[in-house]
Order: sequence, then C-alpha cells, then structure tokens
Amino acid sequence: MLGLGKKDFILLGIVAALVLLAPFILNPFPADSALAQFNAGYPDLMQRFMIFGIFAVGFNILFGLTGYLSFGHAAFLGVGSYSAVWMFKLLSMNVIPAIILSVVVAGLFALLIGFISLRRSGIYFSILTLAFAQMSFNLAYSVLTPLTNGETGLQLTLEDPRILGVSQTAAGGIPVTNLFGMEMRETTTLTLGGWAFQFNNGYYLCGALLLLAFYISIRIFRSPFGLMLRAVKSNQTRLNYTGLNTKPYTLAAFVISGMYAGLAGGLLASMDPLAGAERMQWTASGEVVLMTILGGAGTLIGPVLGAGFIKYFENIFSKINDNVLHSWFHILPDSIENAVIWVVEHFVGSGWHLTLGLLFMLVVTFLPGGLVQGGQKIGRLFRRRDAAAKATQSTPAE
Amino acid sequence: MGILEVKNVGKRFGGLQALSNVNLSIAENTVHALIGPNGAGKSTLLNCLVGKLIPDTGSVMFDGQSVLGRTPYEINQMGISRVFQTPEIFGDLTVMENMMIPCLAKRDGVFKLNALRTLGRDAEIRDKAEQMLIDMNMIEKREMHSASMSRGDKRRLEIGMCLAQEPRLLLLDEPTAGMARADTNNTIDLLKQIKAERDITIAIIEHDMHVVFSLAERITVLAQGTPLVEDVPEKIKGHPKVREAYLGESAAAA
Amino acid sequence: MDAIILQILNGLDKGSAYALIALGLTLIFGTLGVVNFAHGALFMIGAFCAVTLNKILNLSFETLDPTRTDFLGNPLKVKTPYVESWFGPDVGAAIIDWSVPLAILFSIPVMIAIGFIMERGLIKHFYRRPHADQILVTFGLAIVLQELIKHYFGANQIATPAPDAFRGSFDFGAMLGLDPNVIIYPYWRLVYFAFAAVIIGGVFAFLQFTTFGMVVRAGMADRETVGLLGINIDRRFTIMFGIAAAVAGMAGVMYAPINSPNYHMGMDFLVLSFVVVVVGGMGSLPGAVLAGFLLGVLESFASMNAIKSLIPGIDQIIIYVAAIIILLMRPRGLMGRKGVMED
Amino acid sequence: MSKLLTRRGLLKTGAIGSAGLAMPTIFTSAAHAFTNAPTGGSVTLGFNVPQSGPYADEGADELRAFQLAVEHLNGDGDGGMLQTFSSKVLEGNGILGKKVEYVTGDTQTKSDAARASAKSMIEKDGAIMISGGSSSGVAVAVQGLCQEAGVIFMSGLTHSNDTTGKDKKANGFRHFFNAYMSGAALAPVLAKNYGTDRKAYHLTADYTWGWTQEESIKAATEALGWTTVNTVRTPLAATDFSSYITPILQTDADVLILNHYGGNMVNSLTQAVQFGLRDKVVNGKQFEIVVPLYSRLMARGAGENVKGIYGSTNWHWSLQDEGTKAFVKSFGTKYGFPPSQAAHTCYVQTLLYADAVARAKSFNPCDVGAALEGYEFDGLGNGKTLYRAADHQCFKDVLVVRGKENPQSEFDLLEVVEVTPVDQVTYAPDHPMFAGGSLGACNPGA
Repeated sequence: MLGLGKKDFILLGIVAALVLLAPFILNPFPADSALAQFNAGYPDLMQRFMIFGIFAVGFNILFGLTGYLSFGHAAFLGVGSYSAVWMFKLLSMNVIPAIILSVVVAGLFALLIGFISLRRSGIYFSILTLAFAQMSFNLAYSVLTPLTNGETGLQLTLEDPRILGVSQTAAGGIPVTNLFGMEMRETTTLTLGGWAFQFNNGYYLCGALLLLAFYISIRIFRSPFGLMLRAVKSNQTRLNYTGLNTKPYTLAAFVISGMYAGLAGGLLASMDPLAGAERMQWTASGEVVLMTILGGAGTLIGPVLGAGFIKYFENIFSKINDNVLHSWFHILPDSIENAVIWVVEHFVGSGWHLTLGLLFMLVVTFLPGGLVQGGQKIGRLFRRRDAAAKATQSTPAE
Repeated sequence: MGILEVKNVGKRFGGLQALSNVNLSIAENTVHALIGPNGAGKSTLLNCLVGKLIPDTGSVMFDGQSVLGRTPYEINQMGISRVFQTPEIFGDLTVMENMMIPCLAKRDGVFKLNALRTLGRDAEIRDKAEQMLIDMNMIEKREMHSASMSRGDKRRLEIGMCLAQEPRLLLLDEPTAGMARADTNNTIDLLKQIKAERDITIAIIEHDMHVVFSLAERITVLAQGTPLVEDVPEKIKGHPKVREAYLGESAAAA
Repeated sequence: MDAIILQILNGLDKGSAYALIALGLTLIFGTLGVVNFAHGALFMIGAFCAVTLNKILNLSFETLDPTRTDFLGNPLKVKTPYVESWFGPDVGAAIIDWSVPLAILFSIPVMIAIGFIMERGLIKHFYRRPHADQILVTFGLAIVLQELIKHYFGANQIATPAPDAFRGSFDFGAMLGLDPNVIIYPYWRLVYFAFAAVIIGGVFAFLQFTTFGMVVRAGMADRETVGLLGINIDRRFTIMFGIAAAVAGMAGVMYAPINSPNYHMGMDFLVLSFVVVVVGGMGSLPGAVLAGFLLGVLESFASMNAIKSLIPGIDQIIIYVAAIIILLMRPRGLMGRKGVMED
Repeated sequence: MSKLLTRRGLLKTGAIGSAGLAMPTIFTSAAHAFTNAPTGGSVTLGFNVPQSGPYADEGADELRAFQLAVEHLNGDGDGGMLQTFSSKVLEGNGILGKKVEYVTGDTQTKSDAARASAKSMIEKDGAIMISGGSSSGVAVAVQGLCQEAGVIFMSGLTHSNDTTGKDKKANGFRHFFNAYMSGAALAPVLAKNYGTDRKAYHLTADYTWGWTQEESIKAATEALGWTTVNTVRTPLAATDFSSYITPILQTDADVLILNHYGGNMVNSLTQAVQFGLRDKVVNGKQFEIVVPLYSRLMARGAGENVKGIYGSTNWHWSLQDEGTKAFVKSFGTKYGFPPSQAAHTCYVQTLLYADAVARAKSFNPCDVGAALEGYEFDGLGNGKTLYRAADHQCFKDVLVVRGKENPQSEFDLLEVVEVTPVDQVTYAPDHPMFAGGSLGACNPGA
C-alpha cells in the first residue's frame, strides 16, 4: 500500500490514527478535574507536537542514517520561520506560499552550510554546523535587526504592504493566517460531559504535513538512497572503493533534513506568525538532537516520540505551581501535605528542567535505544506473557 | 599492452623514498602477484593504483586511461575493485544489504538520488545480489548482521561485493592475512573458481608463498621500493636476487 | 599602540579562562573519549565553591538593635559573622575578605570528589556507548547540577569580590615610562592570568615528567595497547577525571570575582569551550591551550571600535568565523591527531 | 445540553457555516461575545513570568506579587494597596463577585516560549488576562499575541520605548516606566551632580531595549550640554567586558553610561570598577559611571560596586507614601523581604485590571480597555498616575536612585535621591522615539 511494506503501512496507519484522534487521546481528564493539568489536548501544544515531530523526523534522516551529528539545525528552522513571516507580510496570509518559501529557503541555506561543513566529519563537522548556527543567531539578534526585528522577533503589523490581501481587516485587526480562507486558528470545541475536546484547523494542517513528512521519511529509509546513507555511517572507506561518492549522498541528506526543518519553521510561523531569533540558538539545535536520541536515533517513530516527550514537559510541567499542588494534595493532613509539596515542587513549575535532566539521564542509561527501545521491551514482555498463556492453554490439548 | 601499465612511478614520504622507478605491466586475464619483504613498498604501490595516494612521478594507465588524479570512487567505476587486508564491509548492515550496495553502484553510478524508490521492490538489484550470494555460497546468511560473521566469511563477502561490480581488475591486499590454514585454502579455492568462471584480471599482494604459488601466473618481486624481478612462478622460486631481497645481503653472501 | 597592547592583555586574560576550561575538557576527551557536556557545569560549581565558602564564613548570629529598624519597622537584626566573633573583628573580616583565594583550597577536594563520583557513578558506564549517548547523559547531568544550584542559590548573580589587596590596577605604562593611567590592568586579572599559567604548566609538567602522566599520555595515544600491557588504565583515568574536574573548578573559583557567578554560567561557557577544544584539535592539550589564547585575542581585537565600524557585528561572531576558517584550512584543527572523533 | 459545541478562532470566532458539521443535536454553535468569557463563579488570570534563565529570580518575585494580589482581590490577607487605592470599587470579593484564580507559565525569557505558555493559558486554562514578564522582547511578543487572541495584556517589567511606542497594541497596557522617562529623569540629576560639561561614553547591550535606552539617555544628556564620545554595542551574551572597557581609557570621556540590564549590567559594572575607572580623573573631573536602569534584585550581584552609582527605577520599597508602606508591609510579612520594582508593577497591574473590570462592570476586553484608557488614579505607590489613552502608557513620577554607601541590610541597596515629577518625563504620543506604530482597534476575540 502506498509503496510501503505491510509493517511500515501499519506503522503509518497507527501514526495517522494517533494524529487524527490526538484531541481525544491527549485530553484524558475532565476539564474540571484536578488532573486536567496533565491534559495536553489544546491547539498550541498539539501543533507543537506535530511541528517538532517534523523537525525531529527530518533531523533523524541526517543523524539517524548517516551518523553526522549537526549541532546547527535550528538555523534552518529559524530561516524557515523568517521566510514565512516575510511572506505573510509581503504577499498573502495564505500559508501555502509561506510554507513553500520556507522549505525552499531553508533548503538553499542548508545547501550552503552543508557544502562547507561536510568537508569535515565527526566532531569537526558538528562544530562547523554549530558555528554557522550561532553566527546566524547572533547576527539575527543584533545586526540583522532590520530583517529579523532582533530580540522582539519578526511580527506582523498593521502597516504590512500585503500584495494579495489587505493590511488590516475591516475591524482594524491584523488578518489571520489561513489556508484558502480556512483560518488556522479556528477551533471547534466538542463538549461531552466534563470533557472539552478541541479540534483546530491549524493542528490538522500540521498533522497532515507530519504524516506526509513521516511517509516520505519511511520511503527514504527503505530506498536505495537510504541504504547508501546507512552505508555512509557504517563504512565510508568501503563506500568509496565501491565506486560511490559519499559527499553528494551526505549533502543530499543534509539538505533534505534542512528542508524538513524549514517546513517545521514555516509551520510554526503559520500557526503563530512570529519568528524569534532564539529559535536559532544552539540550545534549540541541541533540543532536536536530544529529541532524536531520546526517542531513538535511526528508528522511524523515535524522533516523533522524543519531540512529544520534551515538548510535553516544557509545556505541562512548567505550569504546575504551588497552587495546583495544594489542590492535589489538600486531602492530606497539613504537615504531610507540606512535606509532599516541598518534595514535589523541586520537580515541577520552575523546577521542570530538573525533571527533564533526570529523565534524560535515566532514559539514556537504562534504554540505550531510546524510548522506542522502551516500547519494544514492553511489547516483548506482553508477547512473552501471551506466548506463556498460549503455552499453558495448549498443554492440556496435547 | 597490459590492462594495467605502471611507468616510472616514484613516491616520497618526507625523507623516505617509498617507491622509485616502478614499472609494471599486468596482462589482461592473468593472476599477477606482487611479493616482497616488509617495507618494500607493496602497499604504497597499491594505494597509488586506487587513488588513495598520488605518485610524485610517473604514470598509471588502466585500459589506456590514466588513473592519476582521480578519486578512489572514479577509479573504481573504471573497473578496479579492491579487497583490503582487514575486510572492509558495512558492519552495521545485513549481508544482503552489503551485497546490494555494489550492485547499485554498478547500475546507478557514483551518485543517484533515488530516495523514493523502494529497495525491496527493485527486482533487478535483489536478484543480482542474491545470485552473487549464491555464487559466494553465503545465501543462507543473507539476513545476518555482517559484523557478527567470522573473518573468513567477511573476506568472502568482501570479495563477493567486489565481484558484484564486475570489475576488470581485482586488487587483493593480503587476502589471507591472519587466517587459519583451512580458511586460507578456502580462499585459494574461491579465487581459483572465480578466475575459472570469469574474465577477470587479478593482482594480489601476499606474504604467504603457498597462496602465491597456488594462484599466480606471473610474479613481481618488489624490494626497497623498486621492482627486482618479474617472471613466472617457477623462475621466481630459487631466483638468487629474490633470496637476497628476502634474506638480506649477508645470507646471500653466505 | 596602547590600545593594541591593552587588547592583547584582554585577549590573554580571556584566553586563559578559555584555555583552562578547554584543558579540562580535552583531558576528558583525550583520555576517556567522552564528550562531557557537563564540563561547563563543573566550572560553574567551582565558582559556587567560592560563593559557598563566602557564605560559610559569613554564617552569622543575629542580635537585635532597637535603635534601628528594618523595612517593616521592626527592630533591626544585626548580623555578626561567627568568624568575626571568634577571631576578632579585624582578623575575621580579613578571613572573609580572602574567601576567594581560600576557596581554591576548599574547591580542590570538593571538585575531585565530584569528579570521582561522576566518573565512577555515571560516566564509566558510557565509555563504550556512542558519543550521542554521552552527550545526552552529560547534558542531562549538567541540567540537574545547575537546577540544584539554582534551587539553593537563586538565579541571580552573587557578588564574590576579590580580596581588597587586589583591588585597583597595575600601571604598565608608568612602569615602562609611558604616560601613566593609560596602560593599566586590574591586579586580579593579572593574578588570574598567572594562576592559569601555573595550572596549565602544572598539568603539562605532571603529564610530562611523572610515570603516571606518561602512562596517561600513552593511553591517550593508544588506549588498547596500554591496556594490553597489563596496566590498569581505568583507575588512572578516574584520577584524570578528578584532575580535570579540579582544573575546571579552580578556573571557576578564580573567575568568580570577574564574573559574579550564577547558575547559568556553565552553559554560557560550554559552547565556547567546545569550539576552543575542537579548534585546538581533538585530543591535543597544547592545541586546546593555543586555541584558547588565540580565540581570546581575536575576540578582543574584534571588539575594538575601529574594527567594529569596519565590519558591524564582527565581535558577535568572530569566534565562530575563526573556528570555521581554521577548521577549513586545517582539517583537524590546530594540532589535532588523525582519527580522533572523526567518525 | 446546550453549548456543547462551540466554534471559535484560537481566540476569535471565525464566521463559519457549521452546516458542514451535520452532527446530532448535542452540538450547537454558541458564540461568546469575547474570548474566555468567564462562566461560573470564578475568573482565571494568567501570570507569565520567567522561571528559568537569567531573570528567574525576578520572575519568582513577580509571581509572589501576583499571588499576593490575588489574595487581596479575593479578600484574604490584609488587603495591601486596596486600602490606599484611590478607586474603591474593589470589595475583596474577587472581580465582579467572581473568585479570582490564576495559572502560571514560564516565559524562559524567550519570545517563542513566552507566546507558547501564554497561548496555553488562553487556550487550555481559559485565562482572560495575561500579565508578567521581565524583558521587553517578551512583552512585545506576548502583547502581540494577546491582541490577536482578544485578551488584555498587562505587561510586567518592560522598559523599552517600543512596548508603548512602535509596537503598542490596543489590548496591551504598561504601568512600568520606559527608557525615555529614565533619560528625562536622570539627565537633570546628572547635570546637577556632575556638571553640564561632561563627555559620555556609552556601552550598550546590542538588542532593541539597549538601543532605545541608549537613544533616550543620549538625547536627554546632550540636551543639557553633555557630549557623547562614543556609543559601543556589546553582545548580549558577553560576560567579559574588558575589551570594551579598555578602549575607554584611551579616550577623554569622563562618564561611562552602561545601557545594560541584568547580568550584563552586573558584569560590566563590576569589571569597569575593577579597571579602576572610578578612580580616574579625566579633564580635571572625577570619572563617573551611570546605570540608567537599576534592578535592585540583580544589582546585588555587583556587590559594593554599585555604591554611589546613579540610575533610575520605577519604584522602591523605601518610599514613604501610604500605598508603598501598605504594600511593603503586606509583602514583607508574607515573604520576609521587601518587594522588587518588578513585583510592585505586577501587583499594581493586577489591581488595575481588576479595578477596570469592576468599573466597566464587564470582562469584555474592549470595555476593560476603555475603562483603563485615560484613567487617573493614586495610592498605588507612585503618586498620581495617568494611563494615557493615546498609547496605554502610565505617566507618573520617576525615581532617581543612587547606590547606597552604608547599607543597613542586604535589601538596602539603593537610596532615592530625587523623585522626578511626572511633567518632566511626559512626552507627546507622537514623539519620534515612539512613532511608527498604532494601537489599532481593540480586539475582544470571539
């Protein structure tokens, strides 16, 4: 189906189902319950899951397959965002031209940086990419302010000369991003009992593009090109003496993953038309590295899981404050309540980084293959139990 | 005119003249062995043939075309394949995947961005790779992780990968180094079989005289960076200059 | 001319900070083959050793002064440090004043202990793991360490002054018979430079002239062979990790008066120190030191007004521009060895 | 069983024919008049402060102030500045009788992250007002978001001219003072103390706030006769300023103005003092250093070096008016130390929002905005204050402060040397430093 093997098709199907049903799956708790804090089913975060999923899937094509560890991929996400916002400012609020431009610009930028950086390998390559990205960030933050609006980030204004469209709406506001008239921010809320499920246009656009990105990534993994990339990681000498030039392969992988990053950047801007320079900072590049390794580098679904994991912590755990803790633990006696809260508050709210750091260490120590390996372990456990159950059932029959 | 013509090749590393005035002609469809004591310049010469090193002087012609200044992958695409002293295979890939890569390289050239084609459905490549594994007697290992195989199997796979490219010249750098006697004999048989079944020229660097004399049709002896003698095996055995080179001056005097 | 001399001094001073951090990082890279993203955190913890000692020395008892009031209008609680009551106000105050130099002594055992615990407890499990895993685990560790510091010391910078004796500047110009008050340089920065030189020299001498150092250098060059010789290289590597941690820590202590420490300072230095190490060449200690000074001097020159007006923003990116140019011209940095971290 | 299905834009209703969704009757399309209109007995405010990154302590202080404000609005505690506030419509029973609840988020001092957490508070938690923040980049970014979302933004600490200048928004309101006001208040004091014949050298953080600060103080000091020797931009990430400080020694400048904030200011000031600048005598005058915007919390990092250094601040706990005293008492009793200027502005903004809702008798952002526009009040610590309608900037007295020579406690870092009257810091809404933007129309969202 779709040119995929059975297993891959099932995987794609599962991801598609998850994307489609995410508004339900991510909102397991009634809106008024104490645990609603853990609900992640609101448009902004769901969009981010998809967008950073795309970013990580693309990064994995480079890192997971070829083993080249880029520490500057955020630069491509950044230029993608800037391109998209400029497109909104100058051309039209339709997201299609913006997204196309961001992918193209990011691809060209990746071609340039990749061409230079790929002259080196290993950590030398990593540092070259890091240096380019940090240069982009520092310049965008200061000298390039006319182009990037510096610290504040590039935003839409009421005076934008939009060629295909209006500078401001009849009501005097800034027009909103749309897909042929379908507004990205439009949300339909379905209230069922205590639950409120939100279905957002922008989210479904991101979801559709994630599926497309994921599908292309599967095709690349299963293609001769993908095999060559894995061969690059395994043994470049043999590849060279087998009549193959590694450079265009790695460069192509670099540019493809740069275009994925550009797509992610363009989508970020399409969901929320602002592009901040810190999107290009090394910490942002480091984040996608962490997402990929955490989820499982070189696996298909790993990067998506890693992206979801980190974004969940950033957005959910950081919002748990004292107030919330007290509402959770108020049934406990005061002294115990305070003790429990004293312990827990280290890990939530402003301590969310601590939790994230600990989880990095735990995952990488105990699950060398990332979250995917964790999933496989659990899967194997079930299968073994299944098998055991079957064995006991079948014994009497013999 | 041989398929490979080396003329006046010299190569210097700092103060060391590794090769000087090397002339060598390898005739098509022969097995030609290069022997010589350690440090004689065998590996340097080999590296000059495959593009890893560029000689300071002289010329290297393969089938009438110069290989000098070309990269290893270009020279490979001209029809020269190389087997390394320690098997160079794609350790992270399966045996079948290893074998598909040279098949792809043969068909698609140095680079092809066929990113959306499914490898599993490429019957041409699959059939060719499978046939090659059958030829190499490894088809039952096709799904094995290649890094986990024995050294002999790795060598066999590497030779198979080189043959899958249908090279006109196969260069072997001490193919039996570090092998047990049984593995060595297997390798000799394999090479004999290859030679018998295909139109191929083989150049082999080897220390093991058993291997050399089992296979070679002509032998060049290299000493101190320059060819000493070149002749058929029977003549090389017992040639005084060869003894001298291997055993040293004193031994010859004695 | 004066300007250039001053910028060279600035560059050497910056460079000595870079070189010290890069030195420790390279020791860990070179000996253990571990990409240690927690090295910046070690530097930061060093600086907080100075803060902690300062706080310990300032541990006080409170007496109420009814004649004065605090911001709520209650009687003011006057704090008197215990050291001042034990040793008398003058000696006590002097001890507190000298807390940063004293913190060097305090930091060495602390940092070595932290280094040992890190290596034995965590890092050693990652020797045979891919570099990517090492990055993830040490980055996680760095986050944990800095969050702990943030929790106990807050996010703001904490003033950690140098002793009064080092306040003020040394007048090079006057010494050389030039105009006074032009080529001046703060005493503490000169101390920092000298300190860095001593530490760097000490590490080199240790590696060069002791048997221990010889084994470690051999291990850096070829770990397997040394292992085959039956030398227990692991134990030595643990000690090297402790030494690297101590070097980073001492660099942090001494830097505290120049840059009041906060929990984030390690991350600020992390990227830079990686660039320095790689520009110097993987696995090369002299390379790391050389690159540290080179980049420090270049950065100082780039921030001169004449150059900034020529190329706007050059001081923002000079380090990276230099890194790119050097790495393109010299594939393995200034003095890197072949095959180290190239795959 | 009504109102089960509502459709709206992230923050605003799209006019959609819901005919496409032929759903059972449990789905109805009910548009609210505005975003997150409070239903039930409570109203949710969103406090978006830096909890990680260099401004985390300032963020923590802001959060304390917010909690205190919520307490007071709900009638708990001692009421704080509610007792001294000139408006008396707030009765300690929440806002319009609805209990005040709040959610918090981490801006990380990054515009992206700040917008993400603000969005989550609006989309997920139903926050009707967003407040907080400790930098202008974040304030401008979140203000833009709130404009599009149709909620009110009551900015926290943001000092750039742009927030109520070229980036002003109809839904955004700033109580904090700005760079222009700092310059206008500080320059006369500097002239008085250091004379009108001074040569100034500027080190400026190379980003938007730094530039507006430099522009403002430069204009103000030059108007009084000072000359500017040079203005040098320093990278935001710089921690070692030595290579920017030594060139000053080569010039005949006799004043150094540090247009730096937070960590930049702590490091550049400490290092400038280490280089002996304050011991220098140039042109027969003592060399001086000026820090136009003080943050008491962070200035502690510079230790003794702040002594005698002039700067400006929005508010200081040592003021003796009734409002300040009430607030300091209430805050100090609860937390054990006096509040920072960031805490103060956040507390005041929360009260002002609540008061505007109460006066407008509506949570609709447009009604609230109208109630705030042109509103004049007193008793909140800064004397008589006007929320100007033209740009949503508060106009009030500005404090000129100096690092204290003999501090009595760790909080006693600054002393107020002059309270510059509001007239002296007022400017026309179309002043060139603020020109270029427009408020636009207020957006109620849905």
